[in-house]
Amino acid sequence: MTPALSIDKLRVVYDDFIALKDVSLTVAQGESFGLVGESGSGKSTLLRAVAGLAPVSGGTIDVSGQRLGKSRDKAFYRQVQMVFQDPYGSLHPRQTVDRLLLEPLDIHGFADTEKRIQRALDEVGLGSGFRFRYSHQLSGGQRQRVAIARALILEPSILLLDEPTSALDASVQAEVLNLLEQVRRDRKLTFVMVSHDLGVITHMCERLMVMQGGEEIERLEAGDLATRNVAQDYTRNLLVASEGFVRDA
Amino acid sequence: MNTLLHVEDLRVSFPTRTGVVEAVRGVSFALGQERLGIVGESGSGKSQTGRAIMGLTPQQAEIKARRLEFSGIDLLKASPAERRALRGNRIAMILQDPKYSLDPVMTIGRQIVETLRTHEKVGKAEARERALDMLAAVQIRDPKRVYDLYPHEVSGGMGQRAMIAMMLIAGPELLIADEPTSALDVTVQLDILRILDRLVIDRGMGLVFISHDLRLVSTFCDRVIVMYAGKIIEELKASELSQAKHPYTQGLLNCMPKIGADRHPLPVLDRQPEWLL
Amino acid sequence: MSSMETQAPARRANKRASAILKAVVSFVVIVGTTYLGLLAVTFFIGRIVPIDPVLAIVGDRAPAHVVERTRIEMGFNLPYYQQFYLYVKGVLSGDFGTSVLTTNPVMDDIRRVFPATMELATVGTVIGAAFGIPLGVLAAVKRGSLADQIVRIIGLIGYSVPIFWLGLLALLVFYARLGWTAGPGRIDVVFEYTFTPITGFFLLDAILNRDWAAFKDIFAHIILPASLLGYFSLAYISRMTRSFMLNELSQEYIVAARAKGLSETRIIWGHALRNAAVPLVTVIALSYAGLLEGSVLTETVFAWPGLGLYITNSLQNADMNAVLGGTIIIGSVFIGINLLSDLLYRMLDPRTRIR
Amino acid sequence: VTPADTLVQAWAIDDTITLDPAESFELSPAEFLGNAYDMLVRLDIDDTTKVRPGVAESWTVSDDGLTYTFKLKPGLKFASGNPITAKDVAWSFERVVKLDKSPAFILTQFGLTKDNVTEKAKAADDTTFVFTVDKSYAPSFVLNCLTATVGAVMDSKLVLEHVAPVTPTDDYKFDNDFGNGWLKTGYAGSGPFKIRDWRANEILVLERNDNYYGDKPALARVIYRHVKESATQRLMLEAGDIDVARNLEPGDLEAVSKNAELATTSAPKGTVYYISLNQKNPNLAKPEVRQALKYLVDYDAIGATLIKGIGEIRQTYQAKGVLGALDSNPFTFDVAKAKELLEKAGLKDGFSVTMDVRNTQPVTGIAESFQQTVGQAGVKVEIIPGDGKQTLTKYRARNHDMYIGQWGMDYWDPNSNAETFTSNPNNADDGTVKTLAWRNAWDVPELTEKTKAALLERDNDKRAAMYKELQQAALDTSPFVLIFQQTEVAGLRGNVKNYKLGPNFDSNFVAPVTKD
Amino acid sequence: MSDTTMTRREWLLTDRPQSRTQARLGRAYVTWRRFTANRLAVIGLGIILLLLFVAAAAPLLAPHSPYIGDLRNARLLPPSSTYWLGTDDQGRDILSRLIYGSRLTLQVIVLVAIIAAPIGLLVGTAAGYAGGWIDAVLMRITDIFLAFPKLVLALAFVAALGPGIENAIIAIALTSWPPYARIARAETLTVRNSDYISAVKLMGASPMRIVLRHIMPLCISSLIVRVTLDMAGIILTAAGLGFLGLGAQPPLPEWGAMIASGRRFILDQWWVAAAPGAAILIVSLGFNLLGDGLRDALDTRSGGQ
Ligand SMILES: Nc1ncnc2c1ncn2[C@@H]1O[C@H](COP(=O)(O)OP(=O)(O)OP(=O)(O)O)[C@@H](O)[C@H]1O
Ligand SMILES: Nc1ncnc2c1ncn2[C@@H]1O[C@H](COP(=O)(O)OP(=O)(O)OP(=O)(O)O)[C@@H](O)[C@H]1O
Ligand SMILES: [Mg+2]
Ligand SMILES: [Mg+2]
Ligand code: NI
Repeated sequence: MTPALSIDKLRVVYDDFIALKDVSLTVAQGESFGLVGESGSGKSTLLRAVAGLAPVSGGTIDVSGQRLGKSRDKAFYRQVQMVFQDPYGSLHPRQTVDRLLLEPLDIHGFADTEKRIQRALDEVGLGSGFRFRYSHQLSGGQRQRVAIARALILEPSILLLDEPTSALDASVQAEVLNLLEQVRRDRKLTFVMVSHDLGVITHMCERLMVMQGGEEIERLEAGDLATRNVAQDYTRNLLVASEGFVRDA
Repeated sequence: MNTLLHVEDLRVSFPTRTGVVEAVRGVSFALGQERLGIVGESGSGKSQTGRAIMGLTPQQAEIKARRLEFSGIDLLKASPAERRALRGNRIAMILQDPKYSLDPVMTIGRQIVETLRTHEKVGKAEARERALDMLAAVQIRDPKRVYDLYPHEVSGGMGQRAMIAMMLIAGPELLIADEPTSALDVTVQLDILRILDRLVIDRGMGLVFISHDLRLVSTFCDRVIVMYAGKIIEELKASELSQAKHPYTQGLLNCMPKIGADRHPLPVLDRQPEWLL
Repeated sequence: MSSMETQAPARRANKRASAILKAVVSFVVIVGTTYLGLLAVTFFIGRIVPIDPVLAIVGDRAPAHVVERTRIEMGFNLPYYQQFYLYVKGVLSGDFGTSVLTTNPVMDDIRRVFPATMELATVGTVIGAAFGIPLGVLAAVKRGSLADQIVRIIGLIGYSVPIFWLGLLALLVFYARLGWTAGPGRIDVVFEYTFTPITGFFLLDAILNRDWAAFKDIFAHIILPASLLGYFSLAYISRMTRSFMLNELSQEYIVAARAKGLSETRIIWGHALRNAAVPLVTVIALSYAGLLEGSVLTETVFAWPGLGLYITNSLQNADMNAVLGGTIIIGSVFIGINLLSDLLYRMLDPRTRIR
Repeated sequence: VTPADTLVQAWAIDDTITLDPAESFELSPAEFLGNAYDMLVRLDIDDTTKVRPGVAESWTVSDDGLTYTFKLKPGLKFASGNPITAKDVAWSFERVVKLDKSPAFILTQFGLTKDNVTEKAKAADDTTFVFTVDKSYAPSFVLNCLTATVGAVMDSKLVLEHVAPVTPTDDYKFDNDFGNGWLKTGYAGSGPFKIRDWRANEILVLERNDNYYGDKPALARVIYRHVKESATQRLMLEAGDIDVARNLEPGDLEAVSKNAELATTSAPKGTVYYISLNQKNPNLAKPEVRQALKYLVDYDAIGATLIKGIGEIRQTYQAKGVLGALDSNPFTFDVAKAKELLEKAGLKDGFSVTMDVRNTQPVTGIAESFQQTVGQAGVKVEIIPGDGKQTLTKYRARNHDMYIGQWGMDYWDPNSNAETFTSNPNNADDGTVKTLAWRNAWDVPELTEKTKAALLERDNDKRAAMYKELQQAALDTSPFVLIFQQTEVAGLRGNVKNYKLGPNFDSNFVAPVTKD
Repeated sequence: MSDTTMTRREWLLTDRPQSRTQARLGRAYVTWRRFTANRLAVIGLGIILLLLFVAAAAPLLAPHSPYIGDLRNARLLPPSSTYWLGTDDQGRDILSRLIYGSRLTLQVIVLVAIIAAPIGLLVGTAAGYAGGWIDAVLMRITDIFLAFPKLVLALAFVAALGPGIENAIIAIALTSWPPYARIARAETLTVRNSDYISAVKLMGASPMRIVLRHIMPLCISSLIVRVTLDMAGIILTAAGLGFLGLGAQPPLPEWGAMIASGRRFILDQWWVAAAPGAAILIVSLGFNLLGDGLRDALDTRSGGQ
């Protein structure tokens, strides 16, 4: 079976700053893959490179066995979608939920827009009552649901998730994570998920990669974290930190 | 333990076009030389509580309290000048995001010196010395260099340390830290907490630590106040957080994914209308 | 969360060099293309203006054969591309040709009239900024108050009152009735024999000559038109100051400054205004450039022998050499001012500074 | 306050583009040159049908009317100190003809060419200058023309020191510019004043010429400041920063005349304002329409308001005071009469037409008034405003319907206006003599002939009668609706004495002016 | 629907709109409420409405003819009971001319706004979004236009098009777009890298679609504000062109032209220029207040809930 996503020696350079240094990774179909690392380590850059939003200057990306070129066509966007970190910044401030969801359908020329919008909203647990609201009339969790609905409406097979819950309260985070898990199960989606919260990553992903300074430093199974079976100091630090504050003796 | 701060029935409300928004609805607590955590979800009124104590609420806001007293000074009756003299000097506040809280066109050193010279009559050279010491105290490795840098030239962690230095240089007795670490990496986060911790221990400072991260607060603070919709719904010792009685606190604790715990789906919070009352 | 890491020194040096190189190249390209554009557009204008340029020199009553001969002498019989070529060639060698109206080389004329305009605009801008900025700050700090409204109205009047109206009124009141200021012109005729301009900026010249009587007279002449122009730039500057200040005052670092216990004065002037100054520089530069070209009416009312009048007058007589010369000078100054304001911007804003 | 020995005048002097008498042809420089240069003969401003001696002491005309002999006053000097000789006069004539600039025709119309000028304008000896014309013109015509600034006597020695070399071409066969380049701003004359300094659109300074042979000016200098706005001039006059304001509009003039500290003076000028009707427009070409429009100007109202003090209603094209000027104002504002005429022309319901109007007062005001009054007879006028040079360009190309403008005399002789209003030698589009009649496509071979004939009539009375006839013909048939003759006015400080405006701009002499 | 008892206001303000129209109306209503809460803005709106009304009902309101005057008897009369604002130098009633002039003023403003603003918007957003050489070229053109003396440029345009008020308007519009382009570009630069634009890109939208449907609507509000602030300037520029014979043709009662012709009488008959001057002041005040109010009302960022 061809992997859903396969990246080889991917390199991204902003001006003269190398944000991603020859990173390789393969994600099987239906798998959920996690990315962790400190701020600025290139996690978002990796996702954005796949989505065609970052300047790739080396390496290759294959999606379902297809090599991607410099520009992405419409067909690509029906396969790969992304959910952004900041629910407040990823929804157009002047558009209703309806309009937001209509846009992708319109671009791809779907006919049964009415039904699809309805279904998408139901799927993310937002009743039709939210359909004609503006983004500022929604809470953070609701916004992230809308973003997920928008990503799902084109029925992609791969979903890129860039810290989808880090801006949300813990209670809301749980709801969104549950929703993501459910759609993944229902639709047999492939996930690539970024988070700086190890708890979230182990909860959601089977495998993960630890990044630092634009490079991979360690590849782990989710279980390794629970058993503290890690090789790198950096990863260990992350683990310790996630436990909370420890007062020195 | 002598009490630094008395807050009794603090209320903060904002008149808006759609009616009055009550951000804080009757908060009471007292604080000594200890670490008091305030937790709660977004919008529960944590920041407004802190700002009301500082006197930094926006002009249009209305502040009421039965008692708002800082080491014997009635803050509500104090003149603006008196409060200004307190701010930065005896009460200080660390803001959430160093990226926005530092003046972008002034060097870090000057911003620190500015606080000092507002409150104390010190010469330029001495002020500089003390600022450098302070930078060193918040564990900045190369204070001389950082002194002359602009905020955009330092990382978030460094910026937050500079912010702390700026707020601590006059040696306040009370520090309000409003989510001082939520913009930072987990590893940096702990460094900062360690600095704050030292200050409380070494200087005998009172600390109000505002956060939405229960795990952090429970491990860092002595006491915790849990807020919901502008009210305190529970107050307890930090170490006893896991035995919290209120279903809201319980729910918050439970819904976080933990390493090693395999709970699919995660339990979610079921809000009850009566919590609002 | 995005990082703000400091860059390694080597990379920074490298980056600085390339940034400077880039800035220089883009400067050259900007100036070059803008000039060429200016030249082409002006030349084109000269051709489409339905005024017979020959008419300006020979007058309405000249016999037909003189008109014809003059046309040929002036090269208007050549095809356009040749005329343009000749023109560009001249300009590149620093020769803007001769003005048919004043018979002087255009460059000489401009050297004479431009300082007059520049002096006026400079004093005007200084006045505008000196009053506009404090008013704008006041309005922002007291947003919604009576003071705010008054500043707004003052500004609006500046926007909507025609300058010739205000100019004449000012002359009537301050010059004719009260006698506080001197009248139209740059200097009294009394000084015609004693005062010799050096730089063309009369105030400066008077100082250089140590001619204090002349200085007094020159000052008395410039103060009224300059205040008038200053008022117009005040209108703009105070408004922009207000909006920049409002923006800065809502920033988080202002809250931080308050938390430090700083006084409001220090917060407003030391922090908010320092930040607002960054975009303000551009605004002031723009308003300065505006005064340079937009003072035709003031110059008419105050009989000020400046560039605005020179260009308009030339234009009305299809004296294209003069128009082109004037336009290019204004364009150059505009580019220069833009550049200068960019530079200042960089100096004031550490974020854009090339270090 | 102005210095005691200086007369300061505020005047719009932006039409000055050269100070070379051989080239200058505009209004303000005419005044400067008239004061700074001397001519062979000068206009007698007390009786403008006569001339008086200038550099020439006396002159005689041969019986065949072809040879004019001028005897120069002895011992005259230029401002430079060089003696004035007949050679200078001859060279001045030669210079004008060879340079062949706009005003040159005033001399070349007497048959001077570049080839024969040295023969026809010649110094017989140091004090005798002989001028030979090609036809036996009316002597008044010849002498009048010589009073124009183009006839200024130039200091040849001085000018020759400043000539610039040029490469001869087919059009210009001489190897130097006769000092034209230098004289644009320079000075080489002998008038009561010398020109010290001219800065375009700013200032012109005249200084007393101590070598002047006649009465020396009382004031050491006269300064003209370029001030355009009437209101500004008035304020400056009231404040005492100028002695004379030259561009006062009616309202300001009235205010000045009411001010006890100030005075006004005025003089009719040889400039007439008219509306012309292009005969290429079929409606305007109808004789009845031409006449009807003459009845549709509210002369009285305009005279009492828009041009009050600055002009006088005049319906004939010769200025008052010129030889043979006809004083006749037959038309009054009469809508009924005009309607009648229009009906006769088959335009009972009126018609629409455009009018090019330059953007200055009082023409704009008159145009607007005209627009209203013709409207009463059903004629719709669309005003096309434009800058002066712009409307002129259109006018000269005969692309207008109606045009409102003014015409100033080229030289103080009836032929100047007669030639332009009532002669049109070749009405073709490429005609070379582009008179006003030509500009309006008014083809009048008979009147053209008559104009020519008047030029050769040597009896002054008969000549005057011929011009009157021409003016009458114009009243009856021409496409020119004459409205008024300009009166030049000046507002004066009370202490300015002997300030008198002349009939022409070159005779606005400032030499006699004194200040108390 | 179950809750038929809902008042109209509740229906508009509900945060669960049932249809696109209701959402749109609700949003408009909120904006309107925010706008009306600003008393000065309402005054501004009132002035503009009054202007519209006066323009529409000019023939009914004007006591005299705006074109026909009595030169002989009624020239330059001071304000009186017959001529409320006095008469001008052709003996025409100034009030009537002002009333009819409101039509021209509106015409000038509206036309300039609908020509200049869209050009500036298009150039600015296109340059800002595209970046690279397109940005460089467009901004170069903008700079050339900015560096050019406005008067020369306007004159050239009018020269090419012929005199008359319409052409003057076009000339003003063509010279006043560059600042708008700069504003739109600056605004575009701040949003072009935002997540919601990235999100639209991720839907596979073409750059054209992104600029037209997603970026432009965001720039419009700041542009509206700027345009309303420029109104007085536009009216006065039109008057300024009138000096060169490029503005309104006589006898059109364009306000700017009225001031221009009234300036000759400023010292003695001040009302001739003062009346249209005051009219311009009031109208531009109206537009300014309206603009400020609109800025506050349209800005969702500052006034979210
Ligand atoms: N458009 C850009 N131009 C220049 N540098 C950029 C750009 N976008 C990102 N970078 C830089 O690339 C590096 C990697 O950024 P990226 O956003 O991928 O980090 P991240 O791991 O997602 O961090 P965070 O946890 O803060 O989201 C950072 O140093 C960042 O400053
Ligand atoms: N200026 C204001 N006008 C109106 N309401 C306000 C204003 N500032 C704050 N509020 C409201 O006050 C309430 C409490 O805000 P506060 O900032 O204290 O929340 P918080 O607990 O600090 O939340 P967070 O974790 O998001 O910082 C919120 O509902 C907020 O909407
Ligand atoms: Mg990221
Ligand atoms: Mg908060
Ligand atoms: Ni003086």
